[in-house]
Amino acid sequence: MLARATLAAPTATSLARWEVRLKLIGLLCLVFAFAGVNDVRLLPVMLATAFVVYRLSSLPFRYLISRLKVPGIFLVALAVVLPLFSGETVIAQFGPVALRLEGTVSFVSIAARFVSIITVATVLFATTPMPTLVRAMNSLGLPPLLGDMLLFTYRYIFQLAEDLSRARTAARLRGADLGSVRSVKTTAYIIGSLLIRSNWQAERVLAAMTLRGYGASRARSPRHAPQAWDVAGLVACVALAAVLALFPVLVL
Amino acid sequence: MHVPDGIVPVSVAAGGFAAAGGVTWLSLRKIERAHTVPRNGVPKASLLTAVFFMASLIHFPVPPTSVHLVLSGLMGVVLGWYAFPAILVGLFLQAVMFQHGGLTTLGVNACIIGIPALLAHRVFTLRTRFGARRRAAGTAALGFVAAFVAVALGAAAASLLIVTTVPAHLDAVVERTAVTALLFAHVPLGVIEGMFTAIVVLFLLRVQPGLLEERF
Amino acid sequence: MRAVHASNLTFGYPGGTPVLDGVTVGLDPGERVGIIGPNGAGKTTLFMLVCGVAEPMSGGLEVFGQRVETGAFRPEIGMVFHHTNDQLICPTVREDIAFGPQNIALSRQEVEERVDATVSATGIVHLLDRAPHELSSGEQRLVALTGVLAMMPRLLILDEPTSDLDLRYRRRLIQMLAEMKEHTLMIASHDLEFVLETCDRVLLLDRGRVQADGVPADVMSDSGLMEAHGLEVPHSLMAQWHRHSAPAHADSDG
Amino acid sequence: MRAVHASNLTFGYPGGTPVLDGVTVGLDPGERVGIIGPNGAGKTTLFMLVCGVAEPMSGGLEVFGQRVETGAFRPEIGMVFHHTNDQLICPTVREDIAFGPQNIALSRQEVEERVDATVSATGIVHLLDRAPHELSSGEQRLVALTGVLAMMPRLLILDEPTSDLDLRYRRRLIQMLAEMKEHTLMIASHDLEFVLETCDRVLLLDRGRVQADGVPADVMSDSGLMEAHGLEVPHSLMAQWHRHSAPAHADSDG
Repeated sequence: MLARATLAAPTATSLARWEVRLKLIGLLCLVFAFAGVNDVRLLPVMLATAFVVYRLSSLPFRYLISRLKVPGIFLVALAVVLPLFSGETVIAQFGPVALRLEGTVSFVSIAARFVSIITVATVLFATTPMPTLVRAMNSLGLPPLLGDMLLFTYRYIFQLAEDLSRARTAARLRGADLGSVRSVKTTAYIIGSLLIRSNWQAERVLAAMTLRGYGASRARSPRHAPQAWDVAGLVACVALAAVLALFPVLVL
Repeated sequence: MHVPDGIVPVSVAAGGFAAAGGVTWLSLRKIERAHTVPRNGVPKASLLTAVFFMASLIHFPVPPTSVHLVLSGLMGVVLGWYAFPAILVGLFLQAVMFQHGGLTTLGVNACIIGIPALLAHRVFTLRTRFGARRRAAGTAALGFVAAFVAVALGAAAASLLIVTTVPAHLDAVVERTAVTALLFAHVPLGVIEGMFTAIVVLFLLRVQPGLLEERF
Repeated sequence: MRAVHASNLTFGYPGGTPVLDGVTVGLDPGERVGIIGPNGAGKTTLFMLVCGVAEPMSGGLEVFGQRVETGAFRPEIGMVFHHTNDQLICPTVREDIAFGPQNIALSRQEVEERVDATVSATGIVHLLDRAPHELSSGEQRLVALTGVLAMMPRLLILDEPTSDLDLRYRRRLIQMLAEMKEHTLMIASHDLEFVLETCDRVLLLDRGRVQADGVPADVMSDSGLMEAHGLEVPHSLMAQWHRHSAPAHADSDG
Repeated sequence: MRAVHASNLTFGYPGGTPVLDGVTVGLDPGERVGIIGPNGAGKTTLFMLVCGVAEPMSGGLEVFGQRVETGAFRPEIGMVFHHTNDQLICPTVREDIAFGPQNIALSRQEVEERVDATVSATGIVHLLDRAPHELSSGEQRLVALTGVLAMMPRLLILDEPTSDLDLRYRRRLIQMLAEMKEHTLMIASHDLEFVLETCDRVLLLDRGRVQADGVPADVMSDSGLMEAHGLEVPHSLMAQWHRHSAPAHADSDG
């Protein structure tokens, strides 16, 4: 499961080379502007923006589809609930089932926002290696302790994924039925064991880090001087975000 | 229990980030006060977070569907003040790696899961009041309660948020029904979480009680 | 009926080179087969298929005459993992060894009897009330083995059983295996001396294929073959050569 | 000035038997010392003290003429752990190797130069962009060693460096160590043949004490001594005995 979830290898496209802090700010501006879009007329603009950003990243569309699959289940649920139960204006009636305007509109805008946000977020995370991203977040003010925790957790979840899967396999080979609610106890034991082992491992990790100078001095974060191109990208994103955010104000 | 992207208004999302930022700041301050070298707790907190992260991917069948653990209660119990940063980290990784939860709703989700976790920790510390003879039973019971309460609070907050902010045109009765339905849908999860947490804390109490005591 | 019968077994991940590439091999009941080869040769993968944990891409696989169904539980197949850590999950050794027997719905008394019998056979009675997590790696390996033996498997699979073992535990393991006459054994190990002492047949696995299959001393003394697959002739076989050639002149040494 | 000078070093946990019980030993710069003994003999503990990770209960300890302060960072001491997985803490190999140099506040360019130089010395350039968790155990060990070498330590400590290594990596490691002339080496290993090939001195540690100290071939061929401490004379030394005795009659074999 985790193997499939591993982030796509950052590609050598222009978006992968975009200075990380500017990319982070630019794309996050877009994402939050998307979250605030309520006007139906803006939905095509938003979707088009997300589409263009994704095209620029050169990531395969298959990849985006795979990313949308899991959370898409939630959308399906909303697709049933909202158009059928929300609102008073009935636009179509199929026997006892009525399709309502307000619900349909709010479903469409939720779906559009959802898809656009995930598309741009996917670009951000698939074109930036996690360590680079965290370093950039640190230099933008994320507390160092939080950044360190993020990197360590990221580093060790892969190991724990393997440990956990081996432990479950071993239990299954000794007859445990992990597909039932009764397996809660076995799973709790496995997790308890992993907690204890991780606790000890953390002591060894700390020793190893200390021996290599962890905490001896604050490591410098590598910085590339932003090029004109990097700044242009940021300006474009911020401008677009501003348009999306201010549109209701400007129109009124 | 995770609020996905695109659902809540941007004001709620922003409010979530502000609140999460505040709680994070408070947590980091508490951690710094408690330790001469706060960074030395990082490997431990991170490795345990990794365990919780993996554990939360395990599904248990509850016909007709299946549930996965949230572990907010257990994280509070084991991690203390590190729980909130840990949950923030876990949610971020879930959003980035699985699109589970959301990026714009990260702050909201961190509050929904993280604040109950801190509460669970407070609840669990009550176990010091049990005498040595009832230590095991008391620990297990409080583990159950802490986890159940954490899940219930989180579910209530998430349900309220989704139902009240999403469809602007639902009438009050439908809204109330929806919240109640969502809450009841979380009862099996709460029970499983409670049992799971009780068994884990008992396990730790027997094998390495230090993990329940120390606030590294 | 053969203990293990694999025919043209293939396994791999989509888009990658196959991990197992047409492995055909048969084991008779009671055989003790060592599996040697460099890291990544496919040893652990072969075990995962035999245990029914992973599903072969193609090929046939039977254990004791019955087709291996992926995911199905076969109590007659027992495996001790390379990372024994992952196999020990209960708060005490006693509970851990009872874990398997409990899962096959034995009565409480039967479970206890099994635990007692296995524990005294492997000589770990003194560890019963300890937590598996705090034991030394040698002790952990013995406990994991005991937990598997408590299931009374007929086919016992050991993945790198001597890794992290010091010589005392290694000797004890060799002795224990020597006494287990009725089990069919499959042992993957980098410890060639260990394979030499415990197995009566060896498979050399490399690049997903069986590269050699025969009597351990013969296969392992073939330096050309061994080196072609990243292995070395064990020192004891080199010494043996000297020993074999020495006797005629033994008197002149004394 | 000695590279390592320990006098009457004692370590233990309250209420338990001491793990180290008065260890006195001196290492000269450039010496390559193997440390052998059964599990639990105190090898890893000795390393933890030398590195300043653990605090001795009593006794004196100096490394390169300077007292070891617990918790103080000494870049000239490098250690590769038994569980190398615990040592590889960054998400990519490149960053992991840069981790140490960055911590001693080198400039970005210096860090990059160090990484490049060390990486090409150990031959792992092709691994730079991989994540530690996807490497084989042999590769992990090489990366961990590289990360430590990037700190340019003068004292290099290796704890069970050949565990989980297949022969290809083992040979590569032996060769690399042979080329590192200027380092003082301390190597704990169950792999006695490895110690024999890489070290010019050996300490036999058991029950927290130095039980023997001398030339590896001499100490390890003493079967009475070895067996008293749960060890065995390595096969190659037994073969050597035959080889020594054989030459006079070599012609009669051909």
